[in-house]
Amino acid sequence: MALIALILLPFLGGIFALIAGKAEPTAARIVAVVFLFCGVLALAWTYQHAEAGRWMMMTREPWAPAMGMSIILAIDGLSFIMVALSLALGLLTVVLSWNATDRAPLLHATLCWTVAASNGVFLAFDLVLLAFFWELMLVPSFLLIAIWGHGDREAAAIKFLIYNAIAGLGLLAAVFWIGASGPTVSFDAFEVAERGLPPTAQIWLLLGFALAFMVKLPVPPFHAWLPDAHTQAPTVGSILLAGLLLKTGAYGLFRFPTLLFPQGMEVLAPYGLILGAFGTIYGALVACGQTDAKRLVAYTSVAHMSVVLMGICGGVHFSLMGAGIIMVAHAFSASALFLLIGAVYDRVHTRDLRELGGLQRSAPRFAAAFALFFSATLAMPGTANFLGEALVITGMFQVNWLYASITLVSLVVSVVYGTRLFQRIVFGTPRKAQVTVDLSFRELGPVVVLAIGTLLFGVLPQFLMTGLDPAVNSAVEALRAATP
Amino acid sequence: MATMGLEPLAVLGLAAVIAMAISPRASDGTTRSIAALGLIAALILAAGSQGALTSALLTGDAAARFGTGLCCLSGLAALAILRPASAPREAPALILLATLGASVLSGAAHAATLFVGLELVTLALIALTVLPRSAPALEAGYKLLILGGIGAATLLMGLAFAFAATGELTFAAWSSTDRLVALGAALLLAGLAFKFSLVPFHMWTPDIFSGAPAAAAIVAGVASKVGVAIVLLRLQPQMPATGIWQTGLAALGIASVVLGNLQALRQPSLPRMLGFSSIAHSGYLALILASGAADTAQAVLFYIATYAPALFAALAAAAILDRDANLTGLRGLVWAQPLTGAVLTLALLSLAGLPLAVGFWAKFQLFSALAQAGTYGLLAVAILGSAAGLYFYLRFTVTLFRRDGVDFPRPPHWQEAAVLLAAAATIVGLGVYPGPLYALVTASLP
Amino acid sequence: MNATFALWAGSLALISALLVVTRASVVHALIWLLVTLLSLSASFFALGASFAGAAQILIYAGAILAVFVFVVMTVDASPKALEQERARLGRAWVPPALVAALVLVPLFAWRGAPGADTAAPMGAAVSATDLGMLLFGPWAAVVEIASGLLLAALMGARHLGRRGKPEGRG
Amino acid sequence: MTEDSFTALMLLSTALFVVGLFGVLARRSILIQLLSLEVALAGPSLAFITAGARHADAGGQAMFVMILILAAAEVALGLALYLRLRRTADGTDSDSLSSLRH
Amino acid sequence: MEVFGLVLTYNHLLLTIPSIALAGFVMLGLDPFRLRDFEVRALALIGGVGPLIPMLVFANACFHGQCTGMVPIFTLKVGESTVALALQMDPLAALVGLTVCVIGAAVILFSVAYMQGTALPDLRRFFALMHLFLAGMLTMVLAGDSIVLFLGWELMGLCSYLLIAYNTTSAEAIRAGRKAFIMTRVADAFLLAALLLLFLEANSVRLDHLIPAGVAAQDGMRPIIAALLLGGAIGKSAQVPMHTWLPSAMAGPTPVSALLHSATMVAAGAVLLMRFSPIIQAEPVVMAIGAGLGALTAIFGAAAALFQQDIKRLLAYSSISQIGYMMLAIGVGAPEAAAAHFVVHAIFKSLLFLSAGHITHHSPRGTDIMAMRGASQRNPLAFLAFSAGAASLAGLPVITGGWWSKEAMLGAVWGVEPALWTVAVLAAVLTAAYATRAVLIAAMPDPGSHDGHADHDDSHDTGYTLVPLAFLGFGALLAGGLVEPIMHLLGAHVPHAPLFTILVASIAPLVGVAIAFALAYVPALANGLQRARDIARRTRRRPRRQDKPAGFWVRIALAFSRGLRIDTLYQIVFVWPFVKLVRWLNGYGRGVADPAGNLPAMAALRLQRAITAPFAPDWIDRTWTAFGGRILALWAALRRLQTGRARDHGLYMAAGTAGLLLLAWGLTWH
Repeated sequence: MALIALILLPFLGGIFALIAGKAEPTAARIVAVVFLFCGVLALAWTYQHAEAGRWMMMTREPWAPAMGMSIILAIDGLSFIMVALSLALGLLTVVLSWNATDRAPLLHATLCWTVAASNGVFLAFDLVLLAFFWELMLVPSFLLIAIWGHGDREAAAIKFLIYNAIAGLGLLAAVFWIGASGPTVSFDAFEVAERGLPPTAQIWLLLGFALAFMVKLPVPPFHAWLPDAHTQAPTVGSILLAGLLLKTGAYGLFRFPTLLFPQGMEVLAPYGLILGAFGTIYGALVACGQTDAKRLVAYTSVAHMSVVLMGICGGVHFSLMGAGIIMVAHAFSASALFLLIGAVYDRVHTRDLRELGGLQRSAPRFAAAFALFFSATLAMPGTANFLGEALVITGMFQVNWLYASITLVSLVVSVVYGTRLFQRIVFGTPRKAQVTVDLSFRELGPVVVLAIGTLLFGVLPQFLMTGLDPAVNSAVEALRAATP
Repeated sequence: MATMGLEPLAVLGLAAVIAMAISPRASDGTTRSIAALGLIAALILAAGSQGALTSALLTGDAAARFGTGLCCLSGLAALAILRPASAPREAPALILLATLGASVLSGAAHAATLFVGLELVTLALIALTVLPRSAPALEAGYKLLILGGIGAATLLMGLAFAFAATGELTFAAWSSTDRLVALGAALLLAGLAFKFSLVPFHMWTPDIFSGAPAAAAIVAGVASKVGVAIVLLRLQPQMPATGIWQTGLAALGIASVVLGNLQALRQPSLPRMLGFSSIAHSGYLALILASGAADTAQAVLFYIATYAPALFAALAAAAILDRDANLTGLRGLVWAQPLTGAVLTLALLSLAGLPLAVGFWAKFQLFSALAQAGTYGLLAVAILGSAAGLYFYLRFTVTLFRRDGVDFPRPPHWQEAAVLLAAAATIVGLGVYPGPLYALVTASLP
Repeated sequence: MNATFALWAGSLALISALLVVTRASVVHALIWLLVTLLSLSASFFALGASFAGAAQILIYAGAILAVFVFVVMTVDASPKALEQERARLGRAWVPPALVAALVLVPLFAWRGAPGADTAAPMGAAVSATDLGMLLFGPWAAVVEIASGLLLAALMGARHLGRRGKPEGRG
Repeated sequence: MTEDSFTALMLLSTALFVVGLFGVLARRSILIQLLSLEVALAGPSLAFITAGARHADAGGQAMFVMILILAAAEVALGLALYLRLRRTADGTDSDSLSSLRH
Repeated sequence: MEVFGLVLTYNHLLLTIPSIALAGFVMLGLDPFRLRDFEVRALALIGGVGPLIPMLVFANACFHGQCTGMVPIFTLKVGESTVALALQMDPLAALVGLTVCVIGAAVILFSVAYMQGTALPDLRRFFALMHLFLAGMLTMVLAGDSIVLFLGWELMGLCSYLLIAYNTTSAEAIRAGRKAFIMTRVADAFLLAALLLLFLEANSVRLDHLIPAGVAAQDGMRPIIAALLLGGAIGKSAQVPMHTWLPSAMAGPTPVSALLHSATMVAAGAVLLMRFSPIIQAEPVVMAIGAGLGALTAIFGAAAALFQQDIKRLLAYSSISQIGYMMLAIGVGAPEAAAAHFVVHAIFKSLLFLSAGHITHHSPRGTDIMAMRGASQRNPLAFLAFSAGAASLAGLPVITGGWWSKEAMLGAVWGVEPALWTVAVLAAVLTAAYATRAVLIAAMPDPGSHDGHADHDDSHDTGYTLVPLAFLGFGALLAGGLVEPIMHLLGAHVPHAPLFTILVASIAPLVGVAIAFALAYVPALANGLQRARDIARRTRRRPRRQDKPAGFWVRIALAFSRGLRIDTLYQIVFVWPFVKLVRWLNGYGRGVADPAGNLPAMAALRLQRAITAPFAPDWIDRTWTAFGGRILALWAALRRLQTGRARDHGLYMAAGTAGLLLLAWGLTWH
């Protein structure tokens, strides 16, 4: 039941926040925080009562038995980490939008719903439930962009939705096929994994799954929605997009291909590697030429998530572990960069790198925070990002030297875009507007939390590694068993 | 008891007669209450009775009861969104007649009941359409009359061919390989496709949605579709083995999905968009029927049952606004009238097939049926159609959230609010927990 | 039961039907429709369907067309209007004719049931009693429901005929 | 009735139906369209009667009665509609009734 | 004591060495601590000098044969591998660490005075970053495993970037910092690859496992690893061909150049190779490449330094050249001699930077070499210190530290490859020439100031500056005595070279001195230099040369003063194509921005065009909008079907019926 609570609590939190916000607009944020915190407690309870074995906890409830669907939720280290991440980012965004005035109750409710839906993705093991949450997740994100966004937000929101919803159809189609393929209609992922699917079918099904996941990830050439969505989204929206939504794609790729289609993965992984290698370099190169700070960070996300794809497709222990760590690390660093750029935007109403500058002199705290997360983006040792990248590269050396070299090249290019972002904002003198107000304490709190996360997991990643280990191991074993 | 299955129909007919009889003198509320009572009584009877085959003409099986129940619900919904100020006295009686016709259709097992039920729906619909006596309403009614006449003649021609070939009027006689029967089947399909608003027999649908009262649109969009769908399901196993039925349905379905979605693409008027999209939804149903999947019946019934509340919610919201519900007129609705706006959003998302709304399960059934049957071409058409659908539904959704809104003077009346809430609750409730509905559908196969 | 006569009468009906749809004047069309219906009624008699034939004369030709006549009397029948109607007729008949032909082709392609003895007589007259037994026996419910058709038409017509301004939205 | 005459009568009824159909499609006067509709309905009438006679089944005539009812209802509604429409539009040109389009 | 499962011992005090500097960084770098100017300076001193104390303790023990060895910190598990993080204290670490600590302390002591008058936030930033650098460098030196090693290595790079760009309003400084960062990052990528490959070989990150595993590596792995290590060292140590970033890096403040870009960080590449010398030495080809590049760098750097017009750039090329010597020594298998030279070089080069900075501080000419003029009168102490450093750099025989360490290296080179030895001796000649040239210029009277001592700026001529200068000055002269003990400590002996080579190597500096005098006082040569200088200055802003062709000597001087334009070459070969590519990818000019992102749209467009081409053949467009536009045009065409006329609608119905009938007919065709 705790697992259901993990999904239900944020969801109810959103509803009650909306209701409370009707009476008293400021009550909404408190309700949201309380419910999200209850979610954290539920997660802690899960940890306390974890069972030995592959899965820490598993819940099966009937849902629509006639249609072969049931509520199957399971949590292991990977899911645990992702759920913890989503709750943390949810709390963080609510705090960050504490003083929001524009339809604040709805905003807080939407944040809660985003968390609820992504928790659903992270926990669901009934494939229909997975597809359900997968599509559901789009709705609050869509609202976040469409309501609170900047500039051409409607177009960006629709682009976001169309890309992801069309890709989601691939997932949906594959899920139905799987459901219908068995002796009885069943969408139980474990049962399907047990039963095994015919190898040729696995390839097609994996393509369907991977389409959804890779668009969400996103990997070039499916990434065009991301820069627009990030640019037009409000700060909290960008944080959730980068920290959570992208991670659902990575999580999906991490979890399901090896669970359901090991043979298909065996066949398609090389292509995934090629795509990831291309995306890494491509995202980095395009990032080098951006003038909008958020777009730049968005393209760096493309590059980093492509590394995740490479790590997953590498299929060896190191690379998978590295991919898992990058997922977490990138959530921290990208969220923080979006937060900082958003704070700059709030002050001077521009994100144009050609117009910004001089933070070093006028706002040293800003500058320090930028410096930290800029180095995290470059995968400086000591940050979790480095650990992830290094593990992926190690894995790539085991797989194919070419990919290792490409990742190394991307490390070099990351300095080019990283310094571009950093020095255009922090150094020099501003062309247009000077940021005069330094980070407030309400902004500083989340920044510090993210900074601690980045550094802590960079230095003491054992918790992450222990958590990821079972998932990584089963992926590696599944692939090993699938190798002819 | 042999007459068991007839009771709901009798109640509906009786209520219609009473409503008509008292309409000139009694107050509007009374008429409406009687009609509502009749519908509720019929609903209860349909749900409660365990009747078996009553005659060769009408069956009272589970599917018929399911159809009757759904028709009664749609009748209630249509009653609920009749605007008190402007609805003529005859409207409740006409709604009852249309419901009766659709109920007859859902129990039809014979040429006579098929024909009479169909025409009853059509004529009641025409009468409902012209009630406002405004120029668009009259135009829509006139077109429906002319086209409906052609449709009726075509259908009759088809029935006559089959009768001529086999000498039987029951559906059971259709499984002949005679060419005459095949031609008859083609004509029959054309007649039914008209009522089911499949391309190219669909032209009247958007007119009804935009020119006629919302109640007429509900009848056209839900009640008549339920009846025809059940008829199609009943006919499906009886049809000639020559394949005209499946091929024809597939062709009509593909055309409907493509054309319906394309025509809705930039349609600025909400009701008209709903009209075109309802053509597309009929197309999806036709695709399921054409696929010959094992659980075609479940999928079709489930699809209609899930489509109904969303369509109702959208139409109700549009009707309540009392203005031209087009893209410019709906700007910022969510902020001006949160309830109406939210329900409309929910309805549109449900129609688009996004989760948490019941429409998701409809999509789910659609795709899984097509995938199970292995008809990947049809599946591709359905997927492409849904993708296009996303565009126009979301276009309206985004408009609702725009901040440069227009003024909406009149907040919804409490009864209207209750109706909207009920619709929203149905959409979300079934969206989260579709199990019971599915169980009901599974228990209601013809 | 004289099929040959029925055929002749039916052919007459067809010819007059063609005239119905091609006359410019509504009055002429109406008259030719009357001829069509009466020929058909003759055909029905010849086919042994005496009740149908009688009903055709009484109800169709007698009652329904009478209503038409009342309405037609209000129509503008000036030469100018006729000229206009003729002009409209002259131009736009080709696509409908083509489509109608397309409908007709497959129907005409049909020949009788394969293998049937084309010369053997078959069928019999159906008496009004049989019809009554059927209509008020098993078909009773259908007849009742069919009355709903008239009811609906009645209500619609009544409402349309009532004086008053347009109502509702529009 | 022989098979040949049965066939001929069925073809005749089909032709009647198609002629009616042609009338509806080709004519613009509302009244004549309504008349054509009657012609179109005469086709199935003849077909049912013929088929009923062929199979010696009262169902054919019963269906004819149903068609009769439909024809009556349609005429009643159609003429009422025509009279109402004539107040606002040109009754001789159904094409002018095309405000609901696109 | 046990903390977090880690058994703490006395040896864990090793952690304090980098931690003190790190603590200084944290205190100074964190904004919430409100500090006054005095407190900042005090903290700077504590953080800068602090590491020296534990370092002395540990190094002393090590010099007496009681090295601490590996000190495990904590262990991670990655699947089947374990990642054991550790620090270690072995002779090399003790030696290098102590040097770094001493130089660091001296430089920070110096900068406390030197940076006077800077705004408080900038001062904090400066010292914070210096501390962070010190922490990084010490971490790298003391690292007992590859992860910690790389952590320190990268931290140095980051600090280098931030410190070069310390003056954030100077576009030149920012550009130089970025250049340095990107180029050293390339080297870092090589190093990372090498370390990860070693990790895969050894299944451990501990250096004491890695190095033997690297030596024992099979399947052609070892040459690759060795080459990658060499690549990493070359980039970080600014060796040819990756040297161009170092001269530009002189845009940073002088103490930064003294600490990072001469004495410690730049030499870290050499330290790295000393650390991994067993692997390098197992690969003769890599050794030969290293030696060849080292010799080339040594002579190229010296030649370029001779013609520099900027004292800091002169010293930068000098650093390049000197580290080239170290590489050469490592390449011929004498890493111990390189280590000795590392120590001596660190002392005299930081001394040179500090004293030059002291002399040119507040000079209106900036760091132009002519700003040195008049130093002997203005600032005799600093001039003396500079001269001592220059003498040591020039390697004046016997009396300077530089001669001893250079002699040790040359001896080793002679034993392996006399040709390289010749090159090295030629480089020594040039070295002496440029060192002497700088001193000669400093000894000249300053034409700008007429009253000699009067305006000598002693505002910061306090103990903070004098102590380091004096200490380093004596060190530079006396460090020769350290060479033998150092080599002994590292387990080697000073190679015995033939007497004549010693003689030649001793005469070489004197020849260099003579050349310097010739350059200064032979009119033809001096005028040529002056002309080259004028041309360089004129064309600095406008690179396109407009002058008449000059004489051979002038052209040589000009070419070397520009570093043979290798920078421009790189600009053309690497930077411009990269920029072009990025611009193309972002749709500058008339391209499509983000071409790959538009692929799905284009694919959809192609598909849709293929379908709708017959309907609307005349539309060409490339983006989503246009794709949408095409669909919408289809919509507009289709909606025209909905004419609203009952007849037309009926026609469609009839057509549909006809279609169905034809279908039925066809399907029943016999």
